[in-house]
Amino acid sequence: MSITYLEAIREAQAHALRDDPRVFIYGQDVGAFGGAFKATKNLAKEYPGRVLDSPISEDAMVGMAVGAAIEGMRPIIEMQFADFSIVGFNQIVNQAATLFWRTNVPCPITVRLPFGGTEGGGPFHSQSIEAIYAHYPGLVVLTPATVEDAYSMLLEAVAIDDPVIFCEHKFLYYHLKAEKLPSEALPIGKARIAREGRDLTVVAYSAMVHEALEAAMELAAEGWEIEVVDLRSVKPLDTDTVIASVARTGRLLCVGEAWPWGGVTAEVIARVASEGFGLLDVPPQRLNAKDTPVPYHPNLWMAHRPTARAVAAAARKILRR
Amino acid sequence: MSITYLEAIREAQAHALRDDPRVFIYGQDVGAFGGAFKATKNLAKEYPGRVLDSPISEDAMVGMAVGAAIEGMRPIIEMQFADFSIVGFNQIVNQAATLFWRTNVPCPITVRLPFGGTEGGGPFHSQSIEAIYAHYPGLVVLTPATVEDAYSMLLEAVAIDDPVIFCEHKFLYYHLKAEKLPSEALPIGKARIAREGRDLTVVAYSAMVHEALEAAMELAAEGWEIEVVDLRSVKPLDTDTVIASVARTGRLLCVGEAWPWGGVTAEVIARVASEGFGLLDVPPQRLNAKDTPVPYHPNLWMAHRPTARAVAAAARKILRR
Amino acid sequence: MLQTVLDAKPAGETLTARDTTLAAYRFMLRARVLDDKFAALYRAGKIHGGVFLGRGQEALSAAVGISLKKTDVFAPLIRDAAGRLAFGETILDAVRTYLGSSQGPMRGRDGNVHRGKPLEGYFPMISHLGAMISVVNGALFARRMKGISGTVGATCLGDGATSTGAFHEALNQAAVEKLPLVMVLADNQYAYSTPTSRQFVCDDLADKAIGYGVESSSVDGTDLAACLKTVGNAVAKARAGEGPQLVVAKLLRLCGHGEHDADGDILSAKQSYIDPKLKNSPLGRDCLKVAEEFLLREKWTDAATLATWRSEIVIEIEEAVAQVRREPAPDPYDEKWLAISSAHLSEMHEE
Amino acid sequence: MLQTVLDAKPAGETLTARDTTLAAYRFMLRARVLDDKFAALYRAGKIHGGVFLGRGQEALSAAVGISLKKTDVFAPLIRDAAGRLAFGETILDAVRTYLGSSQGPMRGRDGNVHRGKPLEGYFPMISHLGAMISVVNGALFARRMKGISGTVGATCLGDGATSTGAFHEALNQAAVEKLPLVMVLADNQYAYSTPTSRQFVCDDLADKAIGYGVESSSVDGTDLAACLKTVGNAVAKARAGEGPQLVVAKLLRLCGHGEHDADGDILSAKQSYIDPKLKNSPLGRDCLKVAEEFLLREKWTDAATLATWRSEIVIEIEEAVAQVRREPAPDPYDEKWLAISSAHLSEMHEE
Ligand SMILES: Cc1ncc(C[n+]2csc(CCOP(=O)(O)OP(=O)(O)O)c2C)c(N)n1
Ligand SMILES: Cc1ncc(C[n+]2csc(CCOP(=O)(O)OP(=O)(O)O)c2C)c(N)n1
Ligand SMILES: [Mg+2]
Ligand SMILES: [Mg+2]
Repeated sequence: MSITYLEAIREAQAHALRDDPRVFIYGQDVGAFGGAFKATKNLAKEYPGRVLDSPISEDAMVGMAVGAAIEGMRPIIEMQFADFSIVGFNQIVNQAATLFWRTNVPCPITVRLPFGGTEGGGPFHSQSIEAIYAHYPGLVVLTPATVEDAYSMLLEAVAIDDPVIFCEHKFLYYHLKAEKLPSEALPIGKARIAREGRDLTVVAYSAMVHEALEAAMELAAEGWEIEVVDLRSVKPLDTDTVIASVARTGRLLCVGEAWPWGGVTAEVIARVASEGFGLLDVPPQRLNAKDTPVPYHPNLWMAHRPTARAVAAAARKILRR
Repeated sequence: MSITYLEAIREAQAHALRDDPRVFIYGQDVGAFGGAFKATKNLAKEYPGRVLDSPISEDAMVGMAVGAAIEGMRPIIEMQFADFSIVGFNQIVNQAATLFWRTNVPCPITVRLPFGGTEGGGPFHSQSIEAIYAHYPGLVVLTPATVEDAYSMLLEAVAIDDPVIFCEHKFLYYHLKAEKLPSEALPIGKARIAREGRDLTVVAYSAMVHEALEAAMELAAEGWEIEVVDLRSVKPLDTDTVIASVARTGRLLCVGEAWPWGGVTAEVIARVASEGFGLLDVPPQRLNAKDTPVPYHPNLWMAHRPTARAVAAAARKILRR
Repeated sequence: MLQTVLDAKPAGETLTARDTTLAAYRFMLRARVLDDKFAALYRAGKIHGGVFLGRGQEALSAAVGISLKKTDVFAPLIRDAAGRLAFGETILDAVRTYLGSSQGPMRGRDGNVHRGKPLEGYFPMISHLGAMISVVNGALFARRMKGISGTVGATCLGDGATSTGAFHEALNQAAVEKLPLVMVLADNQYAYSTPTSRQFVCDDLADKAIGYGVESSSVDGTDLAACLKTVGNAVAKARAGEGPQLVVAKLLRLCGHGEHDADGDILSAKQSYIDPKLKNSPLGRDCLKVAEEFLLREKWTDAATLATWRSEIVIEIEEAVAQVRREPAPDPYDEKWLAISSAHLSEMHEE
Repeated sequence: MLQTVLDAKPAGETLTARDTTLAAYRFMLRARVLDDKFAALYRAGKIHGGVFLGRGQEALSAAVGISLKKTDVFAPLIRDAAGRLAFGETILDAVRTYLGSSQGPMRGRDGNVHRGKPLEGYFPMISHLGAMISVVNGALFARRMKGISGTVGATCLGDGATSTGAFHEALNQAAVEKLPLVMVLADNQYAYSTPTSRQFVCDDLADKAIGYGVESSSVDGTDLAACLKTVGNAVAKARAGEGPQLVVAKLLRLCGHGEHDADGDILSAKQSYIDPKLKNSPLGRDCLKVAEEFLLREKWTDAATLATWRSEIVIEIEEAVAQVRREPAPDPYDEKWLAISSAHLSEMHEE
């Protein structure tokens, strides 16, 4: 048996629906159809009345989740694409994210964002917008990079009492596979050393973890030992694990698929520079997507996003200093 | 004669309306009433048909500006408070910001955001959200700190061919005064040395420039010479001027009124760490608002945002290293 | 909630129109006196930030609050002091929130009209207009899922807020889900300074109901008895499972948009942006006076009693203000600066 | 635009219903053949990303495009190949965009249905449903400010998109400004897989017009002649200054939501989520066949001519595809990676 990243997401939701009567799923086409990506396949049939098609109303979708959460439910909202969550942005950042702080009443909602670039996705079906959610107080922002994390972190997302932005990478949906679902997992908030090494720390998250790992293999052939840190969660961000890694390697490259200004890479480097300055032997560097919309044509897209080759090239520059 | 920051904004708009028939203003209550803050006072009378009340429809307000811009106009959109621009966010970041890159047709709109904290403003009338706009490609994000800049940068915002997010700080509206309007100005994209010093560089923008300057005075009494850099524009961000200052001082504190995660301070520190690492004698630090919504009660608000005292305290820690 | 007022009444006795109207009137009066107090405190510089009154809208607002049960859901807006009190809010909590007391439901974190107690079905508005409606939908939806029936959710909105996308999405959502939502629109002719002609074109906001496939009713918002009847009917229909109900009341705002807005106060401004014709039209009647006249005409009460009620309320409010003034202000050092409830997941940025 | 097709016609001669219908039919046919080609290219793996067809909606779409003038504004959506061609788009530009050619209007930066030429009044959609309407409003508003009269702006939308806040705000905005907007709603019974029962509750989407105070008309979207008449009237009214016009057409999507959506294709799927009753109802008629039968019945053309037209179009499209295949793909090294036009203000992040 083998299970994909996408199937893991479906399984986690099935699991949550089975174990917790407070859970329901609401989103466009998530019902009988099973969702644009089939992440809710058969769930409407298996859990009648608990997996519901919504109108094309992202603002009202999130607002309704907040109201249901106040009433003790644990709604999961599926956005058809992360990019469309922007029309529900207000309810997420101003309604859901402020509820606990203002009223002491927690807001346990999970908003699933199928995000990130794929071939031919173009400017509005490719965005990586974790940073704008992480900027606001009151949200937990998760970016699983593996099948196991997709499963366990989604389960945990539903279980915790706060609004979670669950960024699931469309590029990983089908081609990332695991043998089986995990029975235990690192808790949310802990980063993972995806590969050990002593020459350079590459911090990445979501799909970029795989580009980093591929680059690490390439560089291994050249004799370099690259440590890859998979952040898993970008808010909270596990600064300790990153700094501990930098303490070992003295060198830092941070890789993100999002736009450069104020992205995860800026936050990571700012923290390491402030809190682990003395550990750095050379200037920390970052590698991001280019500062333009995500292009449609694969030629452009491959140049727009960091690839293993680009990661390796950036790493070499740091290693040679 | 003396002129306030708010009056400078009104004057800049009057000037733009007078000199450029393509300019018009659209926003809630901007017409006969002159706007919630009176930033368009008398303009509807002076420029009939060109200063229009909009419905409470932020999405459509921005969309209409984009359409008018395609037709060669230079719309200025007033958001009643920056916080409400979030319901127009999609049209700003996905429509206006992508137009030029997708079609080669520029999108000269100016979106005015009365932003930042004031006493009793509370969670939804106080936000500093420059970072989420700066994160998206395709926008210019301005944060004038002085009466002169409020005037000249708004004029320049209207003149340039791209969408500009003009963040005007409500806290500066009334109490910041200048003798007269400037006849020349630094161009957008250039930071300004607001005070010279050789012991520490404090980078700030908008209202925080004044907290930084006050802290610098306080520290001057203790014998420290603080250099204060006023960014003026957070996108583009004038890394050169910041790094040149750090080259002189060897120490960096970056102050922002926004939330910490991925804010301007993260971006500045990440850049200096990457590009000016060797110039830093001690770890660069940042000081931001706390990572919660902006509180209503002044006691809480004063602790939530960086004040001159907090800047001075943070500076002392760096200076003593 | 009517029940709260009439607790003294022997169980089993049915409520007469007289009881209800008197109870509603008293909430109106409490709200008016409370609002006046907030205005006075504002002028005295004792309130941080804005003050928003419901003057002229108390009849409608009280009718909403009184038509609901304790177990219902209510998301009021900026002009709903009367409805809030009628739904069960205490004067003390209102004052605490305006004065930022640490003892209030918002603990100084939020203020003025941004107050509520979510777990009691009393939802605290965020400022973004229209944003509360879908939250009420969610609560109603959840109750249905949990098998709780007979709940109604009411929410109030102004004419201007009908132009928001949030209003549209949420009213449509309620219709699609056939939720027991009562959406009460106070068409007070202006959104801040903007007249309705710049806000919508349909003849009457009630026309909007058609496109959503929901029922609507219109009412003279200055007439308490009419408001009680119309809102009461809408609530009853929603409770009976007949789906969302839109209630549109016509009236006039008899104060500035906020207390900072002197020009918007048709009663006291020399030159107001409010069309004086409206003031002199039936819309411009003061619902509180109209209600008093009605009560006296019906002989349901007398002038002396009205005066007593008012002075009792004044005292109650003065006492509340005095008490709140003695309560501790929030202390930033004691404050838990955590935006999420999962403390182990929150980030502390030490400065 | 009718004019482009009929350029051959001696000036001064008026257009007959026959001319218009034939011209519209030919755009429908071009769109159908073009869409079929895109579907074939998709199946052959030659197209990156999604392919969205207008099968079953060509009559309505062509009617929109043909009713507009070159100087009008048009913001089509995903099912408007016919309308785009009728408004003046070349087959070449459509193919270039789908294949990502650097010579196309979107230069490989955007693709498939996200294409247009803003300066020619042909607005390229962003994906967020409803977002183009206010942009059209803005163009119309600007023209009015500039003193240009007689312009119309048309935009197309599906039933599902009426649930967006953007739709609401923009239609209301057009009404308040009394703009010459023609909003054409293709009620094709589904939004992706979601039936209209989960999207709205009013009997007919045309009911929505009432709440906005705009005029509306309904039409059988499978009937070309009816679409030409209804859309043509709406455009004429808007042009005459009668304010926004809502046109609602009922029809059925005769393809998957996109070409990846096999289950959504009622024509070929074994088991489709589309209700088979709809297929067998009048809504399920193929507008192209209906139009052909009409043209033959009226004797405005004959079967041989129809066949010739089709084969001419097939050749034209094959040639266009062949040509585009020879055009250079975008080259990332040549690309100007600047999101703003003020190059001096852009940030280059060197990596
Ligand atoms: C989305 C949004 N935009 C703008 C505002 C600022 N604002 C607050 S109240 C108001 C006017 C509201 O008018 P209306 O809905 O008619 O209510 P009324 O004040 O008349 O009771 C405006 C524009 C807001 N709160 N939310
Ligand atoms: C705001 C937004 N949410 C979700 C989507 C994803 N999406 C694209 S098309 C579509 C269905 C549209 O249905 P309808 O409006 O009826 O048009 P049709 O496809 O039937 O022509 C959806 C949900 C989107 N494009 N924009
Ligand atoms: Mg109003
Ligand atoms: Mg549809």
